[in-house]
Amino acid sequence: MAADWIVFWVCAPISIGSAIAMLLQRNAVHAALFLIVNLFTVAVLYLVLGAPFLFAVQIIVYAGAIMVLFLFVIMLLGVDREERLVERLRGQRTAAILLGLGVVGEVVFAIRAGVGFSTRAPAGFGAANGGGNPQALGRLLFRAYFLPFEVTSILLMVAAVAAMVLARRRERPVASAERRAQEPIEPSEPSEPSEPREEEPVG
Amino acid sequence: MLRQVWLVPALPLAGFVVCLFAGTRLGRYAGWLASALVVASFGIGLGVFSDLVSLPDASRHVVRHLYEWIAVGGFRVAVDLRVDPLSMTMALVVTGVGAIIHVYSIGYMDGDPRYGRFFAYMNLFVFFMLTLVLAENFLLLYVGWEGVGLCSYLLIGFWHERPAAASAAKKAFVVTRIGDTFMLVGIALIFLRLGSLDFTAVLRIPCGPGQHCPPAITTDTGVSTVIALLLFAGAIGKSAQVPLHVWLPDAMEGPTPVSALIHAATMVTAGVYLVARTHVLFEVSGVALTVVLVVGLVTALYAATVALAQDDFKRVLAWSTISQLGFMFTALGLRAYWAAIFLLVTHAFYKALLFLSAGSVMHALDGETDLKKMGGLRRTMPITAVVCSIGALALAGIPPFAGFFSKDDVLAVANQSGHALAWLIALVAAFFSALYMARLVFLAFFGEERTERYAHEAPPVMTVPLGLLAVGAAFGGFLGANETRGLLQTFLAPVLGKVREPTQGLSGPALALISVGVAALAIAVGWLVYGSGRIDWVALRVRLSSLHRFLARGWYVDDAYAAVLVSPAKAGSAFLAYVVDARLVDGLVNASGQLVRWLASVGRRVQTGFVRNYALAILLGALVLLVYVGLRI
Amino acid sequence: MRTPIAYFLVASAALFTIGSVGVLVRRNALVIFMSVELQLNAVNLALVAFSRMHGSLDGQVLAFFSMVVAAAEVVVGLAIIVSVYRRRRSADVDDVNLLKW
Amino acid sequence: MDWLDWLLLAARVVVVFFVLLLSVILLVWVERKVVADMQTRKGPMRAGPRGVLVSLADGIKLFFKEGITPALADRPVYLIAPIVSMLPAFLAFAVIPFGTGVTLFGRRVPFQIADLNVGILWVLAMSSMMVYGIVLAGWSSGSNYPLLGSIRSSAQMISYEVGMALALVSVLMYSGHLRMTQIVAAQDRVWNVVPQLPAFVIYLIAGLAETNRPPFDLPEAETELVAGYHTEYSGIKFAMFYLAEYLNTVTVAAIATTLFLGGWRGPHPEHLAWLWPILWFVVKVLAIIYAYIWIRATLPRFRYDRLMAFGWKVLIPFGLVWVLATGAVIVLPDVYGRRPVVIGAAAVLAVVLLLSLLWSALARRRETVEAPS
Repeated sequence: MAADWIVFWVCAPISIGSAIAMLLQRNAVHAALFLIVNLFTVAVLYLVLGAPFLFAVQIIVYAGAIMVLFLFVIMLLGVDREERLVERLRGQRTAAILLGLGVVGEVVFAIRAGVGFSTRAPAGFGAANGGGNPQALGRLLFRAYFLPFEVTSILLMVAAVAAMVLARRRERPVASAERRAQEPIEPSEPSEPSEPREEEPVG
Repeated sequence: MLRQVWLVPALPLAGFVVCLFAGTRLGRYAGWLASALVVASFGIGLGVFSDLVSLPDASRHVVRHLYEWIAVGGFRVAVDLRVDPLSMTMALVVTGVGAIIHVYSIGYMDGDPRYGRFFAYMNLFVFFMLTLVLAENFLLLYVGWEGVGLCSYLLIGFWHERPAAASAAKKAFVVTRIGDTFMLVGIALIFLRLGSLDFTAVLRIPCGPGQHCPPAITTDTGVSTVIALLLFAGAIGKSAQVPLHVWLPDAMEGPTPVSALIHAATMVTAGVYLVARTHVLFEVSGVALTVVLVVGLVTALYAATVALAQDDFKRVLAWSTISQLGFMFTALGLRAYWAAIFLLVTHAFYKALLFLSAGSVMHALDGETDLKKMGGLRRTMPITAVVCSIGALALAGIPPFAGFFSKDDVLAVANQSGHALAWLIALVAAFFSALYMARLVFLAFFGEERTERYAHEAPPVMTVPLGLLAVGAAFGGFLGANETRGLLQTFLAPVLGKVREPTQGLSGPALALISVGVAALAIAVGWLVYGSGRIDWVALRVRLSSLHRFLARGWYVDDAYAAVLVSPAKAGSAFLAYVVDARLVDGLVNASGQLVRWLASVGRRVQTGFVRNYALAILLGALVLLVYVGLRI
Repeated sequence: MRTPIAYFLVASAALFTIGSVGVLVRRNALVIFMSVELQLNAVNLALVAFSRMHGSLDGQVLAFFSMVVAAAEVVVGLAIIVSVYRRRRSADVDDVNLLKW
Repeated sequence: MDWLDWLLLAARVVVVFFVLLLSVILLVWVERKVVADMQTRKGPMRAGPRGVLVSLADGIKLFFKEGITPALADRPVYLIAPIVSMLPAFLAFAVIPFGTGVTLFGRRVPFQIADLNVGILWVLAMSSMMVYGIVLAGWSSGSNYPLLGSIRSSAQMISYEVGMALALVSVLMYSGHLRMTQIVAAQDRVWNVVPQLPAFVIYLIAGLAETNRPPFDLPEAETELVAGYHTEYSGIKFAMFYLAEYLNTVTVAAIATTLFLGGWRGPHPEHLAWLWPILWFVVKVLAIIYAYIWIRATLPRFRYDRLMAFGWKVLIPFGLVWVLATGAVIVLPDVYGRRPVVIGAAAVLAVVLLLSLLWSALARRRETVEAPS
């Protein structure tokens, strides 16, 4: 009974269970919480698989940043707490489940054909991780994968700018504001600043 | 200085760039800058020339490699400049006359809203012309060839607000393009048959028995005839010979300095240069030389007759240019290449002088060009009158002016090489030449004043160039005064071959006497009709109106072209545009559009707008793909 | 390590399937988005497992990139959801079906 | 690893857990006393000698108070939130070495629960987890004030986490290790606080914000938000939040000690060689906590927009420039040799960058003050 065996059999069921629970939750916040649990268990699986760096990154990036952002948006939007799970598209749910089963079957078949269910990882992994996993990963990242790395950084920058542009509320043009200030009588009804304007484009 | 030969074309190019981008900012200085650059180019050309002269006769051709331009498989074209007597003669004419005309333009174009652009184009033209004459291979020559065509187009249409100028520019461009296309085919043929485009490889000079001649040419005169005729077609177009001469008279719509530089002194002589440069090919062919001779003679006579009936100052000069070019081609056809180049040089002087005089007159008369409305200008414009008369005398062939020596050479060669008929035709053409020049001068500068406008002499910036050119027109002939051992003849001998001693025909002095007599007779007739006032030339014109109209309209060649070529082409185009394109092509396009619309109206029902439907489709596709891949394995 | 690699891959497949079913079945845009994240995670797990199996770190690098890209994607996606919500007062993807026919 | 190892590990966990709890109890008393002293008051005096048992009394009181659950609350989340907020503080402590260790039963026992090779990242991960407790508490209470408080708080914590991460990044670049023991080992001659002083300052400021301590205690600004995210909490659940806050303070101080102040390092006699490092560690942690209390007693609370502006426009750019400068100092000698000119030039450049950045940031802030929107 090795430690990784125990950890796998503890984490994998929790992970799948929390994923299913996420799927069935009507409340978006609860769904997010289950997803966080799932992310944590997956992180632990990374640890088992010899990827402590990814373990940390998974927690920092996914659990720490992305999911907080999700919670944030859910709360900010004040989306109705409960979502009715009644399906309106005919046959969608049946088709989805059938297709899902198909995917599982396919992949399991592929794993059996391609990898085999008793294949153990070879012992040579320690050499690849030489000098510590973060260090080895860093060497790989900044040498062989340097260009993708830099490109990714640009992608992140673009995403940040894009998010700011998308989520920003349009300010009213200064000119019209000035005109309004000069006109003593306000002809149109004063619009609520928080109300979404009709001319705002949808992203 | 030989290594710096690249500066000769580079300086005008720099001027073009500067004037194009900073022309408006430079203001009047644009003209001075452009002129200074051309003058500098001329100076460097002189340096190169002196270096070339210091070399021994046999090694007087230097190829300066600039860079590898095209290298595709076995096809190699380099930007090489060729320095030899012929190219240097041409380069010095281009930069020398060009510089004078540039300076003249400073005064002539003063006040034009597109002043900077004008000089940009002029500099560009000089650059392309130098590229043409200095090129070491056919392709680079072709680049210059098309480049000067482009500049000609731009400058003829410089005042493109005037419909006449715009259409003249278009006409010049299209008509010369006909010849250029033949020429390009010829160049391609040269490469196909001879495997190279370099002059040194293609034109081994001299190519006699026992020497290394291009194999295809020595064995196959048919090919060389075809090549020579194709190249000559290009020359016909560029040098406005019959039957592609129709663009040059219309090209007078451009500013007068342009006419002087491009349509008298340099660009139109490119055809002469081309034939002289490739005369080896023509000689191997033989037939091609005859064609050149015939075309030259026909053009010389035909254009001289037409020039007699023109009322427009510049058009007289334009037809005269065509005629003079005909004389040059006659010389080429008679294998007297040096004579052609000699005539080219002197013609550059006196024709540029005549055009600039015309410009001076127009400058004084607010753009008036109609000879009927001039007269007696010698009193108000003495300098112009004197220099114009010098140019006219030079053209007419009165000694000691330049034209006498050069034209006399052509006539002498015709006589002494046994082409008596050619000699007679040329003599008649020379008679008409002297006659129309006499008519021009007497109508414009003598007699009574027929204009109310206040005429005045041009500023020094214009008269000084006129004076310079007048000196050239007056004394340029001494360059080749000695028929067999003149300066020019000996200088050009390494390229164009030695002047052959006459073996038959009349003796030199006798021929000179005959041609001077003919010219004097023509001038006397001209004085009698137009200068003496004893004959009412207006009445004469009315009496001979049908003949006059026939001549004035250039023997109706243009009208014939319009009827035979242009109208059917227009009708055909209209048919294609309004019937074939509108009905058939558009119909096909519209039909396919309709089909797509119909298909789309059926297929778009798939687009439900529900994201989750799309996601379902994606997953389904992925699944199918997986199954496919799984089955493949 | 005693656990066969295939177990991790099966777990990954299961997670991926749950994620895809979530995308297909749920209507709340945010939950759909979370399901997409679940799918990405499943793929990452598979990548890390493969990395272990082949004894090289390339799989981990790929998983790393996938995480970074997922972060970028979430930022933009959430911004889009927010602006759609502002306009339509709803986060239901079935309400945003203007892009049809 | 046999059963003895497991046992020793469990023992360490238990000891650390209880020591931390105890330290919180002590810390509450210390803080009240120190603040009182700074304000020339006496502070709590009744429970125990000089009121030393006051926090114990508080704890007992809270323990026996009725736990109220609001009717609109999302019950499971409402219950989980306090626990979630406590966990990361404990977990982050797991990687901190608080002594050299002893030899027991013939094997080496380090004074550290787990020496992860991604130690710093673990710290970062746990500090990013701290947000959850607050967010969930605010949302699950089903009340407006807690929700506002939690949203404010999470925005603040996420923002300052970036600055904190930058400070940590420069430290790990400088020492070249992610493992805590190695970072401590690398400080055997000079503590990181000397070459990494700006990073230390950044870390301390960001730590203040991360732990919601004054002057960054916006989430629970009573005057604006009643009591922030834990308005609806009472009894034992409130105690947990309270505990978590002080635990966070201790953890932040311990991390600062480990990363910047040489951890357990300090001159000590050979006698009882295992004990002195622990004492040194405690002294350093207490010093930092004392500084925090001092700041609390001195500075007024920030306005919210100023807080965010400071985080994004001053702290993060500053941290970025510092990371850049650190990288330059590390790499330049490799590239150009140890030429002092190069390094000096890089240093001057960095200083100029820093100054220009600060100047522009301050200038912008002055503008906003002059023209209120």
